[in-house]
Amino acid sequence: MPENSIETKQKLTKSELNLSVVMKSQQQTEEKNLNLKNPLITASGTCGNGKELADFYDINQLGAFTTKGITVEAQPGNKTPRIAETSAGIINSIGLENPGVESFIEEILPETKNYTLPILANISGYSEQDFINMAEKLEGRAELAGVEVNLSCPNIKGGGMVFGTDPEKVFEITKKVREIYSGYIIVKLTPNITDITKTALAAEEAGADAVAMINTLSAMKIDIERQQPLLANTFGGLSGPAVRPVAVKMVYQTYKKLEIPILGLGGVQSGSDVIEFMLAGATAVGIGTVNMIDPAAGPRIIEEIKEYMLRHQIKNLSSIIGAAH
Amino acid sequence: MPENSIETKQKLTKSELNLSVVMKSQQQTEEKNLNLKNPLITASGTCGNGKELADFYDINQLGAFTTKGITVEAQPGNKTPRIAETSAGIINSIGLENPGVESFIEEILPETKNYTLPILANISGYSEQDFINMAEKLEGRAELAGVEVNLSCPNIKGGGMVFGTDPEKVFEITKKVREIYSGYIIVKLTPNITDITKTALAAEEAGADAVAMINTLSAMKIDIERQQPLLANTFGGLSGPAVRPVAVKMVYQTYKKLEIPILGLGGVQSGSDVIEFMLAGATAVGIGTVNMIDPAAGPRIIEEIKEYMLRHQIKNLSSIIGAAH
Amino acid sequence: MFKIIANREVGPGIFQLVLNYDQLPQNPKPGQFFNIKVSQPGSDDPLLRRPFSIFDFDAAEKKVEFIYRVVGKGTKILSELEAETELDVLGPLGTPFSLNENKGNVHLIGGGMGIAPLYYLSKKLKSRNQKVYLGAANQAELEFFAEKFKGLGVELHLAAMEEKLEIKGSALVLWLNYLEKNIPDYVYTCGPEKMLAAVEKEALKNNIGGQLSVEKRMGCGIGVCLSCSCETKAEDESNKRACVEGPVFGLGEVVLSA
Amino acid sequence: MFKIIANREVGPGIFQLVLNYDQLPQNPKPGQFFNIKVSQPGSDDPLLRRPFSIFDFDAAEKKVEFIYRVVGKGTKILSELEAETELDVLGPLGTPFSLNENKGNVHLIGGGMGIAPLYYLSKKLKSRNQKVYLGAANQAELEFFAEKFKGLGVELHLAAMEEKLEIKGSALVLWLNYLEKNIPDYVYTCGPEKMLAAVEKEALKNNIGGQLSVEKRMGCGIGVCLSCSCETKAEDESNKRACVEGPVFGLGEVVLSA
Ligand SMILES: Cc1cc2nc3c(=O)[nH]c(=O)nc-3n(C[C@H](O)[C@H](O)[C@H](O)COP(=O)(O)OP(=O)(O)OC[C@H]3O[C@@H](n4cnc5c(N)ncnc54)[C@H](O)[C@@H]3O)c2cc1C
Ligand SMILES: Cc1cc2nc3c(=O)[nH]c(=O)nc-3n(C[C@H](O)[C@H](O)[C@H](O)COP(=O)(O)OP(=O)(O)OC[C@H]3O[C@@H](n4cnc5c(N)ncnc54)[C@H](O)[C@@H]3O)c2cc1C
Ligand SMILES: Cc1cc2nc3c(=O)[nH]c(=O)nc-3n(C[C@H](O)[C@H](O)[C@H](O)COP(=O)(O)O)c2cc1C
Ligand SMILES: Cc1cc2nc3c(=O)[nH]c(=O)nc-3n(C[C@H](O)[C@H](O)[C@H](O)COP(=O)(O)O)c2cc1C
Ligand code: FES
Ligand code: FES
Repeated sequence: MPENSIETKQKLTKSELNLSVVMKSQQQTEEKNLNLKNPLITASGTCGNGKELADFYDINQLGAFTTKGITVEAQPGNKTPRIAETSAGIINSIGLENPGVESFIEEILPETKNYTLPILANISGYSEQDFINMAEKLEGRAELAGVEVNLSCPNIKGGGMVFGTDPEKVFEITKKVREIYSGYIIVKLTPNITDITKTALAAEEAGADAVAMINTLSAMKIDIERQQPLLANTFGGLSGPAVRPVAVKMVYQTYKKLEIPILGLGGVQSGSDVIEFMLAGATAVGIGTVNMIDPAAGPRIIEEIKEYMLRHQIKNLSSIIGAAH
Repeated sequence: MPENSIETKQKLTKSELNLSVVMKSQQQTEEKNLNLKNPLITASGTCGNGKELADFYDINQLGAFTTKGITVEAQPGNKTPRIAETSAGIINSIGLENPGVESFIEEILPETKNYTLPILANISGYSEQDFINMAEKLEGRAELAGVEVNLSCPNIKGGGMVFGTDPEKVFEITKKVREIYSGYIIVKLTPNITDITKTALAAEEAGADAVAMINTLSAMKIDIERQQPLLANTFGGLSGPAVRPVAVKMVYQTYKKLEIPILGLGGVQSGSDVIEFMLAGATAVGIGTVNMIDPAAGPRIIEEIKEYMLRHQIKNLSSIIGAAH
Repeated sequence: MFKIIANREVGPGIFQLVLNYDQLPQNPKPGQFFNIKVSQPGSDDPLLRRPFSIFDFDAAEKKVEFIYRVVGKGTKILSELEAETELDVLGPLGTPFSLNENKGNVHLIGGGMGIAPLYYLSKKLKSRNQKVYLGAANQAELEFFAEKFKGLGVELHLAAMEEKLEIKGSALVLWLNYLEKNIPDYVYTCGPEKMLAAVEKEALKNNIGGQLSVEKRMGCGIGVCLSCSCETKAEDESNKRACVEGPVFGLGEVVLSA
Repeated sequence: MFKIIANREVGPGIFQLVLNYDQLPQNPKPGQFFNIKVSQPGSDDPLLRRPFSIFDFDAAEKKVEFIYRVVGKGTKILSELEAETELDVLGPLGTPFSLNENKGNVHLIGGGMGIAPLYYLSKKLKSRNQKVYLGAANQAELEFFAEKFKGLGVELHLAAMEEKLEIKGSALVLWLNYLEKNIPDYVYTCGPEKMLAAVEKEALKNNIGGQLSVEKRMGCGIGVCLSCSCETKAEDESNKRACVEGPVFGLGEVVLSA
């Protein structure tokens, strides 16, 4: 009986578990890989720049940290209300409030010097040139392990279409950034698209080391008492558990088509959700909205992952990547 | 003070409220319009063929009834499990289980003869010809007020791409059905697309009387204990409150671009949600998943709409269509 | 309106839920189920109701009982609800066991939580010439059920997978052990689908009639969504819904995954 | 761990929530808030916490109190939770009122639920030379607050919009009526943003210092999401977060929508 044979086998203990994952680089050279002690990466915009979480736990316990999105110039962000709650989700329209890339380099980066985990800078632009400018400014910054290129912004000069909805634009921007920036490049894709595998492939072809999916789903809420959109900005992006089934599907669907690793995210609340994304094919998993609700989510989720590994007697977490295929 | 002036004004009572809406036809002739005593239309596939709800209330209280999707040939549907629960949502992959259009005409349509509300037949096809066949069979059927053309199926002969993701296909199929079918035609659009206004406009140009949005979002769930997709069919469609913010946004975004009316749906649970869709621009509102949880949702929602109308002293519900713009 | 009067652990992770009701559309019959909403009124998560078979019913006291195992989100939440909490409950739903009063020697075979509907069935069967075969992971999971069935005065046989009771093994193996010397007129069974398939196969081989109750993932529980479709064995028959034509089916009626 | 010890209606749709706690990272100060999760453990809806200002606090009894109005989904659910329920609560959060001990004559102006934080503030202010101006829709909404403030022995003035108390009108109008003959050294105010803007304008005109507490829709309450950004009036200053640098700001510090 299988039950018996499992019982008599030597059982793994917590200390033997290996949660580390490697996000390989396209160059396939070891020193360019992103080595994470566990798959958890903070999602941009949901963890400030890290110090706010220090009251709750040491963020060095995580796999990597992604900063709040930065732009070339300082941005005041959108008018408030910037957030609306929906069923099992939130819609945000923060509007990339940030001090601009120069202040980021001068003020925020130095604050990360005590972090021992890899830091990723999330960069957003309204034109191709914006991305080029930021890549130039960030190139060679030793504090950073890499950049996450957020393609969910409208292309202001190109008629307002979101860069990430056009595989050609994804290719062009990725290629430009790749030519300039030598660190790890993650291209973050938008789910507001007919076929996300096309933009994922475009990013891969253009030299991205990894893709991140998903950014938020375009959404809105109406204040029915005032009979107008609740968010000052009318539209916003939906995140949280509501979107997880869409995100998992996109990761699953992309996994077999891509050589480069996937950072999966969207709605992760627990260790089980991280496992779900990894089974779908994610090498690393982002935690976003959950930090807003449970600031100590990081270490809790790590514990939950360990419990799953013990229950299934999985020694190396990386062994389950893509295992649901 | 405004408070006083409201108090002294004659207050509306429940019996004075007018919930009726008119879904105009493209021909703009009155006899071709779809007149609904209230905006509630059952969403295809979530209310069987009506008789199951009879234990709970008289469905003639609703605006209109949409039948379970039918196809040319009988379909056994997908293997089970066909349903997975997610946060505030469900993923279904029923797979269009139905007895085929001929049995539909012979067995199901006669059962609707006691209904006094308009009946819409939801038709799905795997090729253009399928839609043509069904339009021919259903043309002239007096039991039907119209058809709802479900474009969320894969185009089997055209490489498996979903019809509704391609504006040209939407145009072609709508046009073909329009040429054959003289009743009211609603074209039901998929949200799994970069820009739903393009398919909505294509449907309008091709002669649709109205568009319905949204069908389900492509999604999946993984059973992490068995490490495989939970649904036998791997992928399914997400519905329920989780998707409402996406649906409302699509209705809002389409409203100003379109002349024809919109049937808005996705995640409606309450009267407030119906109001939200109408403020966004929907003339009628579909109720789907909610019927599976609360079989008596129809009359409850109608009551909730009336309470809102009383609170806001709205005499004609149709006056709020698009009012959040 | 339904109100919790008791919700207590009666085995490891196994709870007894006792509800009081105002009124019911009809008195529930063995094999039927109720569909219970476990979320807070106003909350959209968990969204779906949870189906549970009737374990016991008392019309005089307006009481209906369930036995459930905590397996996921919904049952976890349910297990934390306190007495006095009001619940939104639909039922009774589904097609019950038919009691086949004319059958003399009846076997009931239940595995795991599949035991739950058999208790009310056993109580309602006229014939006391019943032999009941129950199996679960261990003694602790069976204890509560065993006590209850003992109270009915039926012949009771118990098996557990993890420790030796009558045997160490499943309800199925237990029943098969007895079957040779003891062929029943009729069987009723509920439990894991594999077990149902094996019981069905054995019964049909021995020309024993009977019924089984299946557990299918349900959307609505009222027949509108076709989530619970069961393929039928007869070629000319279309699918049957576990929530309306089932959950009780005749042996050989629907396709089971063995 | 926090546990409900009382959750009772003290006015029309207005509830008093009393929680017991094991331990707090620090004793809360007036003007700070707690962020309360109202969903069942394991449920994802409602997803966000709900922020409530501290109405009262008792370190000896390990008790913290809130007064809240039922306005939507979250407060509705909260209002239905029973004593003994355990709650997931974060706090105290945010920047408190500074007590400015050297100010002699102090006015507190509160509108609607904005009255809640002023009670604990009033209690903590050293100076008893306080004049308190409270306004709400009607007497019933004010009653509970009035009793509590009376217990503090401060000078109390009440106004309601729907019926005449001292006046028929808002807390603002009430305060303005008194202001001419009675210029304070310092004001504290909380309530609708329009009221805050008017108090601020009047105070600045009269060279009165003071502080106000704003209500902004919050995502996290801990400073990570920038949902609650407030534009500042100083040109060279960047936005301030209502949940970290606020909810209490100095008069003239942030832009209010009048
Ligand atoms: C007709 C019928 C009668 C049942 N009677 C009993 C009973 O008396 N006692 C008992 O302990 N269990 C019974 N079950 C199983 C019980 O419904 C599930 O264990 C329960 O729904 C699990 O909910 P969850 O939220 O804890 O699990 P989750 O896995 O979180 O649930 C997710 C979804 O899957 C569904 N689901 C999960 N497991 C099952 C399952 N085994 N069968 C059907 N749906 C499932 C849930 O209903 C929900 O929709 C019955 C099932 C059916 C169909
Ligand atoms: C710092 C602070 C202190 C507060 N103190 C109190 C208090 O002591 N007593 C009291 O009755 N209310 C107080 N409020 C307002 C209270 O938080 C809201 O009334 C409550 O969150 C509404 O929740 P809901 O789910 O019932 O409403 P919904 O409208 O269903 O909530 C939807 C979302 O909007 C947010 N929201 C809705 N209304 C408000 C609002 N007025 N302010 C901020 N967020 C809102 C909710 O938190 C939630 O995220 C305070 C708000 C803040 C920011
Ligand atoms: C408040 C908020 C701010 C965000 N800001 C950014 C941002 O600056 N750059 C970016 O690429 N994504 C941003 N996102 C998207 C998240 O990083 C993430 O992709 C998304 O929220 C889905 O994950 P989640 O469901 O775990 O939150 C933001 C999300 C939220 C909720
Ligand atoms: C169980 C189920 C079956 C469905 N079957 C159909 C169908 O046959 N044809 C169709 O056009 N849409 C079908 N839909 C989609 C719904 O009609 C509706 O567009 C969608 O569920 C969103 O609305 P809701 O969130 O109110 O359910 C189905 C949805 C569900 C949940
Ligand atoms: S569960 Fe919906 S038809 Fe059976
Ligand atoms: S609410 Fe998130 S920063 Fe203030």
